[in-house]
Amino acid sequence: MSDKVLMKGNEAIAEAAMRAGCRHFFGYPITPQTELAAYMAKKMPKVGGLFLQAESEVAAINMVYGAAGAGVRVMTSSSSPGISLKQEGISYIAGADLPCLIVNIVRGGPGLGGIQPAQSDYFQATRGGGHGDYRLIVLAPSSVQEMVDLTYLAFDLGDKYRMPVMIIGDGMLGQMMEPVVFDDTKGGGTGEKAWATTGTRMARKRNIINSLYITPEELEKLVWEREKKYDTVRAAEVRFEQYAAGDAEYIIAAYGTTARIAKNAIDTLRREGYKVGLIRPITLWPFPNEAFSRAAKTAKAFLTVEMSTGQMVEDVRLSVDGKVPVHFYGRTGGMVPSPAEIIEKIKSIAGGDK
Amino acid sequence: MSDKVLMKGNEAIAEAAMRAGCRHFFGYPITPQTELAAYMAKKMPKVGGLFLQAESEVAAINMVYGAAGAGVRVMTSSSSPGISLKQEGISYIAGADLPCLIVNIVRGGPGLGGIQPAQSDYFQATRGGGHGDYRLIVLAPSSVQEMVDLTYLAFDLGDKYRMPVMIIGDGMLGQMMEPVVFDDTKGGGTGEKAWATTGTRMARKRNIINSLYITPEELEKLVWEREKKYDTVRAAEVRFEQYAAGDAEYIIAAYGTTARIAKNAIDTLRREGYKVGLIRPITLWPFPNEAFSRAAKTAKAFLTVEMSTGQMVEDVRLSVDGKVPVHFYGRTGGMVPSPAEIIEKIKSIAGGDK
Amino acid sequence: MAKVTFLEDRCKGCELCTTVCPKKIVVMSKHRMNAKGFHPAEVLEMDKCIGCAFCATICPDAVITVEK
Amino acid sequence: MAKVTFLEDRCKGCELCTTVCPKKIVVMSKHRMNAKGFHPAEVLEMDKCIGCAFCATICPDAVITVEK
Amino acid sequence: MAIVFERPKSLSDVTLHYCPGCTHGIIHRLIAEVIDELDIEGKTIGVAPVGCSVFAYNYFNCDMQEAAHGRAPAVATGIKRADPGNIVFTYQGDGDLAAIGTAETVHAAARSENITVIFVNNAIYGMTGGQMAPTSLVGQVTQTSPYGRKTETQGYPLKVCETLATIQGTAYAERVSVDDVKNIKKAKAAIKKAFENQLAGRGFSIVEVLSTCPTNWGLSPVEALGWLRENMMPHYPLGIYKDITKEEKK
Amino acid sequence: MAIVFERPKSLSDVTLHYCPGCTHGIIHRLIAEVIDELDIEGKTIGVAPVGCSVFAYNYFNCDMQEAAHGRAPAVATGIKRADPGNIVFTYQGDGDLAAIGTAETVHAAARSENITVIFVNNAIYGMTGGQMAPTSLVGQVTQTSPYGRKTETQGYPLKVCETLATIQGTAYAERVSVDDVKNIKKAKAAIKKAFENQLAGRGFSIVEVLSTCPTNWGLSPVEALGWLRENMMPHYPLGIYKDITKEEKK
Amino acid sequence: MNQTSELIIAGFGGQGILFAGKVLAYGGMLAAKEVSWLPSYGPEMRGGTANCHVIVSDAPVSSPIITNPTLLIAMNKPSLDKFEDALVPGGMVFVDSTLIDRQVKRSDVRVHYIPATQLAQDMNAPKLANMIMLGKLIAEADMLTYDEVKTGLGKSVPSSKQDLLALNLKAINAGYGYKA
Amino acid sequence: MNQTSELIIAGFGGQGILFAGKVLAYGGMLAAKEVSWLPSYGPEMRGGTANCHVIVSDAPVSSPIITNPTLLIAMNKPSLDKFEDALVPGGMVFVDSTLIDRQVKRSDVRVHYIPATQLAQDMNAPKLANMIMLGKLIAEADMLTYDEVKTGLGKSVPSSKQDLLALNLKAINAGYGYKA
Ligand SMILES: Cc1ncc(C[n+]2csc(CCOP(=O)(O)OP(=O)(O)O)c2C)c(N)n1
Ligand SMILES: Cc1ncc(C[n+]2csc(CCOP(=O)(O)OP(=O)(O)O)c2C)c(N)n1
Ligand code: SF4
Ligand code: SF4
Ligand code: SF4
Ligand code: SF4
Ligand code: SF4
Ligand code: SF4
Ligand SMILES: [Mg+2]
Ligand SMILES: [Mg+2]
Repeated sequence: MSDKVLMKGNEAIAEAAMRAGCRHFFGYPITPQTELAAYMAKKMPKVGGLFLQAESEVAAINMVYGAAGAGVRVMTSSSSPGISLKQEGISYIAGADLPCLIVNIVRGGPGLGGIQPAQSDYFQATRGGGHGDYRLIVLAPSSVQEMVDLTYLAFDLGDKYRMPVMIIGDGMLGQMMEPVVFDDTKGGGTGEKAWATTGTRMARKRNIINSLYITPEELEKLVWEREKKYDTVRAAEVRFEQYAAGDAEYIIAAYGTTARIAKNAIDTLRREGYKVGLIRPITLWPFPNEAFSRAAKTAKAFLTVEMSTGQMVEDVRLSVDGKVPVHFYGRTGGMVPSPAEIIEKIKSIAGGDK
Repeated sequence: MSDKVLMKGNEAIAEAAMRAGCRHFFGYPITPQTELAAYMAKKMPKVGGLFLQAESEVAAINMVYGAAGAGVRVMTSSSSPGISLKQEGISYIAGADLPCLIVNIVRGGPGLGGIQPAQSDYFQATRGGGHGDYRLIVLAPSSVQEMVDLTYLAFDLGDKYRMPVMIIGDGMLGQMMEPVVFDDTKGGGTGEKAWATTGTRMARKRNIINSLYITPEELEKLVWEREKKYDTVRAAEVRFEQYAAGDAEYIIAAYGTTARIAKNAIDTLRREGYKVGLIRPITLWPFPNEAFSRAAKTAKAFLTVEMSTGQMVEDVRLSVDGKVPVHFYGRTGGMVPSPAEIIEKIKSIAGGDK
Repeated sequence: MAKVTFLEDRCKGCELCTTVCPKKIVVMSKHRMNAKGFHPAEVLEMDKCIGCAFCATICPDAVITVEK
Repeated sequence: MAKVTFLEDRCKGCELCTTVCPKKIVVMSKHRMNAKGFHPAEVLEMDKCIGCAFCATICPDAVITVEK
Repeated sequence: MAIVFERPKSLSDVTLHYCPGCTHGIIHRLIAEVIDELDIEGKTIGVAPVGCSVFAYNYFNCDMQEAAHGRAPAVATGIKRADPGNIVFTYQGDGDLAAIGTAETVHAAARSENITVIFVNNAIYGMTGGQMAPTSLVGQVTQTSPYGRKTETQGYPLKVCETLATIQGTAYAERVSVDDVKNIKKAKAAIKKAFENQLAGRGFSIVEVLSTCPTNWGLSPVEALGWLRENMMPHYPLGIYKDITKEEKK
Repeated sequence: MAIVFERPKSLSDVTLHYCPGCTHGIIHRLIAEVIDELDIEGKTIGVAPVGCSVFAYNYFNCDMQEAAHGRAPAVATGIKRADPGNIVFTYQGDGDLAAIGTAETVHAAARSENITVIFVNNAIYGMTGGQMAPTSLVGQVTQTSPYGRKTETQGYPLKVCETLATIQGTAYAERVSVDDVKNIKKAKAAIKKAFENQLAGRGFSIVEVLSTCPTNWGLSPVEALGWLRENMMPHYPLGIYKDITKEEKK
Repeated sequence: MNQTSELIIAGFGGQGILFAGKVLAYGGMLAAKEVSWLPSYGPEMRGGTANCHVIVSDAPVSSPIITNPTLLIAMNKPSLDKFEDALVPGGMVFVDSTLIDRQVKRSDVRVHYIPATQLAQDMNAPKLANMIMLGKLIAEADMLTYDEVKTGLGKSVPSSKQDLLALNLKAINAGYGYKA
Repeated sequence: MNQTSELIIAGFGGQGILFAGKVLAYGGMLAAKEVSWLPSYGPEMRGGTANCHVIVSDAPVSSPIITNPTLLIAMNKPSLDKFEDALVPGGMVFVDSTLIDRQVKRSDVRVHYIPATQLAQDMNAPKLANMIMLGKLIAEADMLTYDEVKTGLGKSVPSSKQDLLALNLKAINAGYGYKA
């Protein structure tokens, strides 16, 4: 364990990635992920690692593809418009079963939008903004410490399942400072990747990194096999936090920044006697369906709070499957909901019912 | 009304677009939409229109942005990987409230994948593969005639609501020939677009095409206003077809190519005494939620059939909202399900129950 | 006879204009501050101005109008 | 003395080899067809071959081996 | 007394958001002056980039479009092809034009799109806080080259005019500077020529303008002009790199 | 008797899928010969493009990656940076390299990525059925220029070597052809040099190979070689456009 | 029940498989029937196999994909191998016996052997084996009449190429009249 | 209930707002408390307004966004205008009276006026008005002790800049000891 230090979320991800053995970063500047790249630019050369500013997000994600295919731990980071540009590349990475870390510090959209915090890329992250049947593991930290912990985890999961992992944050998480501790027992690197293009050294059959399967039978087989892998991930890697949820009659669903605000609201509501709790998905994919469907047996209603016009709410509805009402409260375009707004919303849902 | 002619789906879209007053096409070659662009290349110069082969899909969609902003009816077409590359541009078009037509002749994915028919870009089309809160109107023809009719409609809806419209097909629909009739009373063009950048002629205030709103309050306001527009579209523009659905105990949900195959299966099943019907969404967004939730009151179960590992099935589940089971049968990677497979699946769901 | 006028509230105090005046008459006001909080440029010895418009030409904020 | 051998089933009958042989001894077989359905190239007057390997150099399908 | 210099009509009457002394402002004004002189405001459509000049759409009185980062030449192509009678210009930074927008730039030139491109080279990404640009100089310290741009990992600065001059469709490519009054006048002449070329249907014209970024260079505006002269000009020589009107005459 | 010519070892022992007489096959073999001669198969990683040569990953015995359309130089950058001791080459068509991949190409050159690029210019999009390429000649009839490439709307053919030669990071740029035995030998020498440059750490090397597409040109393979000579060569002169080893000597 | 013909035409690329299908589809359409035409496409477009699915029906066509054809024209051996088993019992298969040296194995289908490639070569029109097969098809099967197909052919051949039309018709006639 | 201080520091860019917050956050962290620090960011990073939210608490911090601060340091007038109303009743506000020429309107909060900018100029350290405000804050409010902040300062200043440390401390002392 290292000392506790105060760090910005963006920098914490960068530091954690390097400690997790990531020595290759390819990116293109964009607000509000700036500090992440700046940190990498400064620190990577000190450990013999590579920070490379690509000519574009498209180039960056394809450099990631190449490096991931060559077997190293590699990452990129960007924000919403830049992540949109990476969609073809991400689909290729998924289609070639390569591990890597993609960080999206989400900003308000669509289009050029704004640079304030948002959660309106949830669909893109969880449904595949790219083409074809594929998934990313999507991790949604809600504190700087969790940004660190999930970064280690991201690389491990990526390597374990040979799939791309996304960490989704927002400008608030990226720019805020909190104390963090780096667990140096974690990370450190790359296991054996027998499939990687490291050069045959005339000692093995050649390796091929590829996503083209011109025979539909072959492509279908592969896609279903991958789907099986996804089922394994669904079974083994769901992560979520419950907060005052045990006896809750009203359950708030929120992740990341909004989950923190929801906690404030819950504290106040509990003090006033409302039985309110929180289920906070940490993995947005795989989504904690069961946690919600279990809670649906006892809760009277759900309230999904998002910084979007309503995206994760669909996953909550799919989990709750009509058993009890699922409400929605959203702010968007860079606006952050306040505890007061959530409190009011819960009260209106509960009626007088404490 | 023009004569009946035999035409490939890809060519029929091109011809219909031109008859609808589209004189600007920007695209980049890709299989299996090839015939569409080839047709445009041949015919556009004859009517004083423009076929321009861009340097990439990214450039093409941004040319579409520019031309749409300048007030003309404009389109692009591509297939899955190319559509992924257009995601940033599509988000910009939606964010600037511009009308245009985007055609996706879907192929197997992810990555380079294959070139056979698939429906695995449903999520991308309906959930926004790009960033931010936005929607496309997504039209899913299942015959060549419908490719024609929906192309006219696409331009009209785009102009009416100032939003991008996507037509989603697949290689089978694109390459097959069927008789079509062009309704020449439709189309013909562009109404007054007072917001377009056509040059002020020193006679009006300048127009600005833009999606940047640096003040979050302003951006949020705009996004919610757009969401209201989307509500109007949800209320007014849902389109679907019912086939033998009136008394059906088992309802198949399928669109495009798979819907046609489902009809074959239904014909056979009906002959055998099974009460099976089809609800075929024509608008994938807005999704015909009500048609499904209404049917859920009488049906015993639903079966969603897709050429994917399961994407539209989520919308069916959201519509049915837990009232009855929603099953799924999918082929993917370019494989097309056969009527026999669907028949078997329905029989296994129905048990002996006819 | 020439005259320069400054749209003073637009001035950002960048000093570029002061470096190009052949007569060295454009100076930064030491004490005055405009609405934006900048010390604006000004010409005290206007009678020396030859109306060359060099100051206006280099001003990035189109602060200066020149008459002659 | 030189010799060329054709991996005949790989030949696609493109005729490029016939155009570069200085001895003009590479010809397309009129009647034989290989497994792919092409009329393969062949050398009938092998004794005239000088082993220059021009034919092999231009063959896009690496059909030809030359010995000398 | 007559007015010998005033704010051009087609520059809107608002305060520019640029940092004090940033020469983006000068370049804006020159464009507006040219639009006024050619009397084309009513048929001009400008395309703003993503970069510090992202708000350019607020600063010109003509119709404007805001393009995605790097895509201004593609957007301009769409606008121009929609109505070839209109005059279309883009205004782009070095990150926008020479990094993410490389393909769009090269192919607008190759197609000889009849548009005018104003390319503001300040050797840095201004808007995002000072990252290395494709045009940053060797050794230049930026946020993403904190130890100075190293050729081994970060390569060599791109010379846009030199490269575009090799493309047949380029009608006109000139590099100018706005570091002093003489150069500003030359810059204006070049910009004017680039618009006149479009009016005459000559095809793709680009004017590269060396510009300052006092904020991210960490210099005062006056020092920044000096840095431009001493460091940028030797690497980016001013002058005409291509001019088909001269070739025509030959 | 000794073998004086045989199939190179690093070319895998399968039938190439190319159309009869397509010179992609010759270029493949030359690369394999060079890999054999330099004895680098075990440390070479190739990058296949999207284009007719998409299956190149099946044809070389070394490790291979299949890149997205146009992104081979970026993918190669990732591979090379992961282990700079390895030898990395890309194999790309003219659509891949000079249209959609323009930015990746230019910036791999600008960074002087220590990689080898084999650029197959056949003036057409082969794989997708014969659309116009950035290198299609003026007047050339293709599926998307059915009335012949017109400069007014479709612009001018790009000369990739000439353009890349203006970029400081380009170590070596040569244009060769495989239309006859003499040129094939020169082509091989150029390819060898491009690999040797990488071994010596000299940076970005590109060899542009004029190649045929009998199928989409609508010609027999033999006629296609003639068309290449008569139409492509005058517009795309063979030769060395940049060679830093020569400049070093000077 | 409605009358529906589901035909697969299969062979090499270059044999005019797709064109033959188009002639039938046009014929059906102009005879006011419902039709669909679906080519196989794929990476092997150049060379390799080609086939197309043609449906002509009195009722609207659901799926254009034919799983179990009622009619099959096989113009090379791999095609016969591939589709023979899929034919419906009682279906009909037309075999180009010049290129296919084996007999049809099924006994529950009607078989017609036509040395179409040979006949075409004899007619000095080696590319028109497809039309000869078509002639035989309409002579034997109840899909479309001779006149309907003739009309379809007229629509399928550009009016600028009238000599081609005559030649095609000659080949259709040859097949129509062919007796083993 | 837990003891939680929620402080907003607000002023111009360039006044060291963010740094002052960081010193406090470090101080809290090293005193084994839970802390968070959140800057405002945006297009107006250069020039314009800046503020930061600092929470120091005995319990884990939920949201780092402060809607109703218990403490406010206002270093220019727009900041006071913006945040005055949000202060909790009984909260405390520190006003740089050199730059803010108006009084605090609320009567349910405690107010401290410090001419920090003036004091800093007098000390020949014009950039350290922020530290003077900090000194006063710890003297009056129950957020962190003098020693805790001193430790926080030590962590916030790079060890290479020890003279800076001394100067900052001097400014903190000046504020700590300031009596109106
Ligand atoms: C797709 C995308 N990538 C990145 C960004 C972030 N971004 C905004 S401006 C900019 C660079 C600006 O630099 P330049 O073009 O040189 O203009 P300057 O600010 O220097 O005038 C970047 C990378 C973005 N908005 N969109
Ligand atoms: C993103 C994307 N766009 C388009 C395509 C379709 N496509 C495949 S190959 C190709 C062009 C091939 O031409 P070229 O690079 O010249 O190679 P050639 O086939 O001529 O050797 C295109 C456009 C694709 N696969 N992916
Ligand atoms: S017009 Fe010329 S002389 Fe007059 S103030 Fe300006 S620069 Fe100086
Ligand atoms: S150049 Fe303009 S903005 Fe700068 S100081 Fe002079 S008047 Fe003010
Ligand atoms: S080796 Fe030379 S002489 Fe012999 S067959 Fe080949 S080309 Fe002719
Ligand atoms: S060049 Fe090769 S493939 Fe072509 S005909 Fe000769 S041997 Fe056959
Ligand atoms: S950051 Fe640089 S380029 Fe941007 S406005 Fe400021 S000085 Fe100008
Ligand atoms: S299509 Fe052209 S480039 Fe492709 S394999 Fe055939 S001949 Fe070669
Ligand atoms: Mg710049
Ligand atoms: Mg090509």
